[in-house]
Amino acid sequence: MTTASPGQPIISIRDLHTHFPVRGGVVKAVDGVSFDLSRGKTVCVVGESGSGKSVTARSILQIVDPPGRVEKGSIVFNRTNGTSVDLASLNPRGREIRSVRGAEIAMIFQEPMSSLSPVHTIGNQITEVLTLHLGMSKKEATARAIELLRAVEIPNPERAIERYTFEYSGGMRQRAMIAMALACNPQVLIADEPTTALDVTTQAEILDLMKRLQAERGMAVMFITHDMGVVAEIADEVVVMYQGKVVERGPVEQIFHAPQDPYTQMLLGNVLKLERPSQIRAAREPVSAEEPPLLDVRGLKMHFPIRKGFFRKVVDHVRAVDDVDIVVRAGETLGIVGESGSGKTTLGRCLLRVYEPTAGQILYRRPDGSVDDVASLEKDRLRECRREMRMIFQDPFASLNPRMTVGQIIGEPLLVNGIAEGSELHDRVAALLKRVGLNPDWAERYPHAFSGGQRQRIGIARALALSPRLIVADEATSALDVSLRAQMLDLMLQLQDELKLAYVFVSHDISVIRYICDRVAVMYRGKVVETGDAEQVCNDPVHGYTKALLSAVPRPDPRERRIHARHRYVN
Amino acid sequence: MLGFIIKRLLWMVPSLFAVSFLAFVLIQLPPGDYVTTYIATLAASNEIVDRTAAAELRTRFGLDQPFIVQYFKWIVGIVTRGDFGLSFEWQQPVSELIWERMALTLVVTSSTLLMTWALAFPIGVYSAVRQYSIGDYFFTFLGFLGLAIPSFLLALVLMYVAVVLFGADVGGLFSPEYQTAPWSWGKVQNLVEHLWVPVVILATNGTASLIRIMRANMLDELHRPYVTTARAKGLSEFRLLLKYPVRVAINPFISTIGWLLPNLISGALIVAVVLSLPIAGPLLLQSLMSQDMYLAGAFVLLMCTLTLVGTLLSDILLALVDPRIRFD
Amino acid sequence: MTAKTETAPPEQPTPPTAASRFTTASQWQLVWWSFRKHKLAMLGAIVTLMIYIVAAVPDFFATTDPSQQNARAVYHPPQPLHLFATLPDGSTVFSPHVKQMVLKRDPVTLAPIYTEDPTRRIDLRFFAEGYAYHLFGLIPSKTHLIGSTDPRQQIFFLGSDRLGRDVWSRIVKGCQISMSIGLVGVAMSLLIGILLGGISGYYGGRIDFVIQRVIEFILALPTIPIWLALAAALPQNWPALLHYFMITLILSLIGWAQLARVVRGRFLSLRTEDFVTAARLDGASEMRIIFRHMLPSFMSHIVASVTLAIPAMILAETALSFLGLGLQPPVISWGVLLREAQNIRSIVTAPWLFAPGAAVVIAVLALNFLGDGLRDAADPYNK
Amino acid sequence: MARKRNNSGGLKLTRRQLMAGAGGMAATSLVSWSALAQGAAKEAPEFVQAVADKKLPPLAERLPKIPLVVQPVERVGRYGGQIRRGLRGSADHNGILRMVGNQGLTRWNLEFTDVLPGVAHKWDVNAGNNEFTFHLRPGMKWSDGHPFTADDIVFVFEDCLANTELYKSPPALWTINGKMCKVSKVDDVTVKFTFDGPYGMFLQQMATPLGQHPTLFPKHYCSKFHPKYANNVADLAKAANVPDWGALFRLRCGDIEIPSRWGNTEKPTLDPWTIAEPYTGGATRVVLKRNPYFWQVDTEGNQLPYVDGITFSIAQDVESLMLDVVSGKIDIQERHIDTLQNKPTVAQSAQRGNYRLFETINANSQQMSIYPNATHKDPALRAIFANKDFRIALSHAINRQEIIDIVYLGQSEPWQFGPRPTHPWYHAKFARQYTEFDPKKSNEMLDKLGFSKRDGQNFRLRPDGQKLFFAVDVIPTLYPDQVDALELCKRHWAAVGVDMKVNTIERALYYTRGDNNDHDFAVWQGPGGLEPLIDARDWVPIHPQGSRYAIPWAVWYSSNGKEGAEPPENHKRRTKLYDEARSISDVKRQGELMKEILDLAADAFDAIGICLAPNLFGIANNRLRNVPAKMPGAWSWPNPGPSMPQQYFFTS
Repeated sequence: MTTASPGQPIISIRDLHTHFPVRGGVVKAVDGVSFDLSRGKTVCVVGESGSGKSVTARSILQIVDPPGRVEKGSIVFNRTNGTSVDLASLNPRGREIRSVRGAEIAMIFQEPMSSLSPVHTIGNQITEVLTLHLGMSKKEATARAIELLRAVEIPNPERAIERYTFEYSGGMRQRAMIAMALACNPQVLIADEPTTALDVTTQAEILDLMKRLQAERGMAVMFITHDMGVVAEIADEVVVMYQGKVVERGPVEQIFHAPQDPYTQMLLGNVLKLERPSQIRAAREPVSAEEPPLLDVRGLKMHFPIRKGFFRKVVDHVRAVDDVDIVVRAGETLGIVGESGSGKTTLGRCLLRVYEPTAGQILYRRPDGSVDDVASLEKDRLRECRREMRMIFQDPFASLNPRMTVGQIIGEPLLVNGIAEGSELHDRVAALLKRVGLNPDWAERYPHAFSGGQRQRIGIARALALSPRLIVADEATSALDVSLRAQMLDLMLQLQDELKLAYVFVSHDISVIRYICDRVAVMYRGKVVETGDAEQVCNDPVHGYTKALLSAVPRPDPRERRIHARHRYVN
Repeated sequence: MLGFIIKRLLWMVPSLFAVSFLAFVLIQLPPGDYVTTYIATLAASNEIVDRTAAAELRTRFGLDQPFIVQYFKWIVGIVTRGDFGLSFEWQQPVSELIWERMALTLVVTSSTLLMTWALAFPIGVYSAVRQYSIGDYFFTFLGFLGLAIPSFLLALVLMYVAVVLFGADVGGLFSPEYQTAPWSWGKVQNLVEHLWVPVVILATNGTASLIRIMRANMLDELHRPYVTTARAKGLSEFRLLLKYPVRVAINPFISTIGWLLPNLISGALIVAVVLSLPIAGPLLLQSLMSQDMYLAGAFVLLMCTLTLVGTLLSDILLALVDPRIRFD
Repeated sequence: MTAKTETAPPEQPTPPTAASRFTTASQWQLVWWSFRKHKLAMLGAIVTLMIYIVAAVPDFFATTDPSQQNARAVYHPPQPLHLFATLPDGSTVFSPHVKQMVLKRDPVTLAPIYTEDPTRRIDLRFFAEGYAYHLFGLIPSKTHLIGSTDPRQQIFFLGSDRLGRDVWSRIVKGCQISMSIGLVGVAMSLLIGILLGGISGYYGGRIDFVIQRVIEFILALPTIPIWLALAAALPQNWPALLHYFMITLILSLIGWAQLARVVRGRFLSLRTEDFVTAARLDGASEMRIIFRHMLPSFMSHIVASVTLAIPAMILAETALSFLGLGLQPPVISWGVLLREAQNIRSIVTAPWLFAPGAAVVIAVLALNFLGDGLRDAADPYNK
Repeated sequence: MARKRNNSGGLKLTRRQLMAGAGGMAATSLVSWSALAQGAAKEAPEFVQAVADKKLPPLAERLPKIPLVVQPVERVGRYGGQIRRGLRGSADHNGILRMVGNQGLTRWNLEFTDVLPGVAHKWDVNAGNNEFTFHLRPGMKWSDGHPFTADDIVFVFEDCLANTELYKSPPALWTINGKMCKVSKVDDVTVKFTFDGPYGMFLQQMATPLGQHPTLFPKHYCSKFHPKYANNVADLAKAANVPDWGALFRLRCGDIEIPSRWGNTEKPTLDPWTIAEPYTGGATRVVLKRNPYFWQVDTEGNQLPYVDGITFSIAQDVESLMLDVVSGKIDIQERHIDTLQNKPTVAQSAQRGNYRLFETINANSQQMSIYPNATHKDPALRAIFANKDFRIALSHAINRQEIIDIVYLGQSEPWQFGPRPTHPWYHAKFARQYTEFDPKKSNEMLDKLGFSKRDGQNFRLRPDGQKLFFAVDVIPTLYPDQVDALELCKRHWAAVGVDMKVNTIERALYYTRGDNNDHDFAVWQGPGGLEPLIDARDWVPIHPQGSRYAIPWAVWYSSNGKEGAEPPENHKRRTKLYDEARSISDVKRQGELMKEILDLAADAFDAIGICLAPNLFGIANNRLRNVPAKMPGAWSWPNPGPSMPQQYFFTS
């Protein structure tokens, strides 16, 4: 579509500084960043949270949230017609930058739900751009909007434009966002983690779509992500950021196969580490299948009633967990994998009877060999069982009471179960902190003084406090950056070795499952569609859904681009 | 949606019965009855009601009957004949008395409402957008000040200042020559001239709290991702604010419109008493004070009905403006 | 599942910006630190504190017995406090005093006319001896913050009312009732609100349904007629203290239903928080979960909404008093004082009688600023 | 007010002039009409035009043959202008009554000492003092031009007051010995009232507001709502949305003291002005316009009233009325604003508001009567309160001068009870005894009474060990000055070791407590200063609501000994003397009886007084003339009505 001189970058960022003045100092979110975007090419900006990649993207359009502002540097935008403008020098509220936004440079965001207005129809939000920049009449704009929705493969676009954001599914919302961004045929598309909030299969579809549209329109794409797999899948060039600075940039091939910077190397190392089963696990004796199961779940159902009307009558049920059988043996790790809404988290919580299961048995073998059905236990007996079955939560922030010290949090189970108090409690808490790799002196601190990874360690220490036999880990590493993820998993494996723990590991992340689990159960719409040895399920899945799931996961290797050729599961 | 509305309407029937009974009990609670207060009122100007006359009044008003009989008669009258009874004090049908005052009540309260909104929305938005600016501090301070001054105090002082220093004609809503004149341009103008004092006083308080709410709502919405999205589209700041965050921040207000309905009657009560406004509030107050049972009962019942209808109306309105609720 | 954005940099022993005390700072310390940055709120806090000190020991701040009438000082205008006196030799010394004023009555209009007597002044001193009172109702004392050196000489910083009672002393005394009525009223609505809201929110289900309907019903009742009816229905021969308590209860009727809704909402959302689930899995009892884990989480919000509810109570008391239904003289509250000033007579002849209005405005402003600041600082973790 | 009357007395009313101080007397006389008729009778300009247009009959046809000739207070006035006056938010119908509704068969003179001809131009009374024959003015007309005759009066009594559907029992004023008077028509202009027994005060009662029934209901109009004359009353009631014909009748024709009297523009009256904009629940003002058939003329033959009309603005709050007054938006007002405390404010604004102050002579005797309940339910307290020495001790403990200086702006004198000093029946002992401030004496007496022991707070203890304590009921919203005065009393009594609580209560409760005899002490204004025989509650225990020192005794009296408690000899004797004085009309004899009553009352010392009720004030616009500089203020003399507002006029 465009025929500009190929040599000249469309956007050229030089020595960009974006600062956030805060009380008592300045946060240099972007600290001297330089790179170029070229027509028809995809540049992936990669980095962990807080690296400044998102602020860089927003700096281009001058839409950094206050009090942030572009302090220094230039962002030269070279148009196809030969004119250039330094976007960094424009007034952020001025007419000039506004005529660039949405028309020549468009942007899409991470959370399509919250990034779209909840009270306007999708059509309204798309036509708005058209009338604003292209001066179209309402009618023309509507026709064009339908066309756009069709282009992003939204079925029945005539009706879809009348719908509201919340009526769309996650993937559809992101498509609508893309349609909105493409409305004025922009020359540059900035995508800020557009697939992070999506399931892998949906992510694959969106990546496909973007790739196709880019090819059709010859846009320059700046793609921000923390996922090295996605980078490998789509990038032409990669910019690696760390603490506001570009640590390395280059063609994708070079970054993945000949990284220069130690940070890039570390990042890739961590990613690649998770591509294989854990070393620790590999060194272990396999758990015998003959051993009596620690946990034997039979026919477990968890149905949530859907109530409607004034009298809250139950009209239907959400079958979150629907007739699930799983077995966990002492010392082994069972992975439960699935996409959002598959019921895996509900299943994990049912095991400890956080929810009251609708039907089924959860047979738990006590150390003395007796078997209790957790699903129907009396209060006191349940309490005893819960001492042996513990839980680690996904969100390291929400799962720790911010109003209690770390010592109190870890000591709580010991205290309320009458196991220890006073100085004994203090000593045991110190020991637990040490065990999870934290300084025992930190017991007096509050959770807000700790980083995410440290908090997750505190969560583990709390789970360990009662010397459990089984731990249900619900997405225990999803909230962590990739560099921390492997550390955390290694810690858990170490503890498993030392304490003969069994884990039920709930995750959506195949690489994490592969890394830590002995066996895997794949869940889809409340049912377990496939169970088996981790190696077997991850490498040679049987069920169609598992195949689709696995093939949609992008591999962190630009030489193995495969999403396009992925397996598609149609139920 | 229709089923929902019908169900809510049906639910209102027992509620109204309960409320009407409660209203009746409340009005009967204070010691004495209408005749006692009537005697006491006249005694204030050394006027004397004969003892037998008092007894006769009680019989005539049915005050010598048991409470439950009085209630029963009243409610049967309402249900079967739409008859709310006779005001003891005025010997006029209650409904007539209430309706007489409704038109001006609506004028005062709705212009107050309009003024409140017209002031509070822009200021609230401004305060939020320019958080911690001089203007924000100024309006915040002004807002709190408006909340802090008892309205009756403001009314009295403002009235005195207007009358004595500016020679304004404040008591009431019309100049004498327009009191009973038919509606004309002159009369409307005259009304507007009189209206500003009560409206300013009444709006002061409401505006102050509304600014605070609007500001808080806006601050919640201003940093939402969808605002950034809109900004990335190239919308001007003004259009952007108006179309997105303001639109969402306004929803909580729409849900309070229903709550304003009963306020139409009782909202301006205290100020109306001070300023001698011929609206419903003072009549309500007077009927409660003099235990003019049927009049007070009708007022309370009317207000409860308005509350219930208003709540329903709010829910419907909210569903209309907020698709998230409509499709829930 | 989504990857949440993480604010803290990875794996550092402590966040680099945090001072070491930050790491062991409890919720209240964090609230305090965040609150401290609010200049207006700090001012509000200081003024509120001062007002409550005055409310605690009003007699110490009063210059005259607030019920003491004085035939020779009816509608006495305010006497400004002079801190320095000029000696005959022209030098100036520190000597707090006020100018004495003499009353004459206009024979026709009956209006009191005060003329300053330049030759006579009333010397003042700090911690002067004055009328006897009981500190906190227990400790007998005669000491007052400031007073005339000659106890027989009355001084009127803010003038006097129609009976020659000192307005300043009455404001100070009224402070006690008005400020405590807010506090007690809010405490009562808090009690009911937390109890019912808590039960409703924590247990949910049928109890929740019933309580919700009750709350809706109460919110549907129009406030003013109910106030009026209840206030008028109070047996008037009750002792003043009981009467005061009942008025407070009536005022708290406004607050509790709203508060119960807030508490319920908080409980509902907290019930599903991970850390509450964790506590349950730890084996903590229901009571412990509520009081150790859930309640502290919204205590600061409650404190903030309570602070914002007190001024509403104070204003409600004045409104009720205006309608003649609140407290009655000889009880002294700001509402009672304002009701006495609430006439053209005062505006024309004794505008200083509106000083209690200023006291109300100051107290309400201070509490609002304080509450606003507290609300902003209430959740130090969600920044 | 009427009680049992059973004595007969003389016929002729010859009271002396009681109030020498009252200014500009409006002497009205029966000047021969023929003398005036010769001069061209003058009427308001609006009527001149109407007559010319044949819309109105000529003046001579509108006036009765013998009109009432009014002597203006200052001078003959001119026509024109609208009087502006204020009403309070509600239940203020009597505010209109006082201004315009005083057209009884008889009327008061300005001094409140004698009755003068009103609607009746003369009357005869028989020797038995129970037959009263009134001669109406021939040719007199209602405000719609319909003749006013004896039939109208007969209609009022036979069809209205005697109708049990309309009046459960006839008003007490018209009954003697439980029987209503018989009213018969002698001829068109003569009507005779016959009572079951002698009625010495009848002519005076006819001049009070409650005595105006005979002129209230025009037969030709009100019979339209009476089932005896109209058979469609049920339909009319339904159409008017009222339950029965009784309610309809009251709605259309009103009654003496109900708002609807002023709510019907169609109802004909005999008043100087008639309703143009009615007094209803929704009204913001009431407007009255000149009655073209008004039956009074001035000394030059000009038909009254001078002023075109009256506009009553309705203020919801007394303060906005005050504001109207001080800003000059009111032409004449005393009602609601006349408290002494308001006087400085009103006086100071006189120039700005362009008005002057006039004085109203307080008809009350005592500004604040403190009634100890001598019939208290608790025997111990009853014994204490009934002890005269205890009451004397309390009286001596009060520093009356201080109360007068602070609360009453120095405008009064220490006082107990009885007719005011200007009244011929003034009783020095009853009025002045025990008023000296003498705490020493008080202490001695209390010690002697057995209250010598004191508690930790220096309060006296009763012999049974309880604190000497009582509560005094007072209505703060009605008489705020009394709360202030009581606060001072509290301090004075505390100084002699007596503890008292100022029990501020709501007015309805005050009445309820009184009816149940629940009060320890109560305070009220002491009436009867100018009409000691009409309102004698403070010296004779006859008023079951007002004689608060012994309500059961008053109930005993009013129920003829069936209910209540029998009073002691002293009190019984007083009621007997009172009954006698009421039945006769010989003023001299009345005075003798009264002296005996007051001697006994002074001896008993039932209640404690503070000070003589001070004179009050009103304002009149400087342009409004013929307003007396001084007039009585009472309900029996419903000021300013008897000063004849119809002869007020505006200077140009």
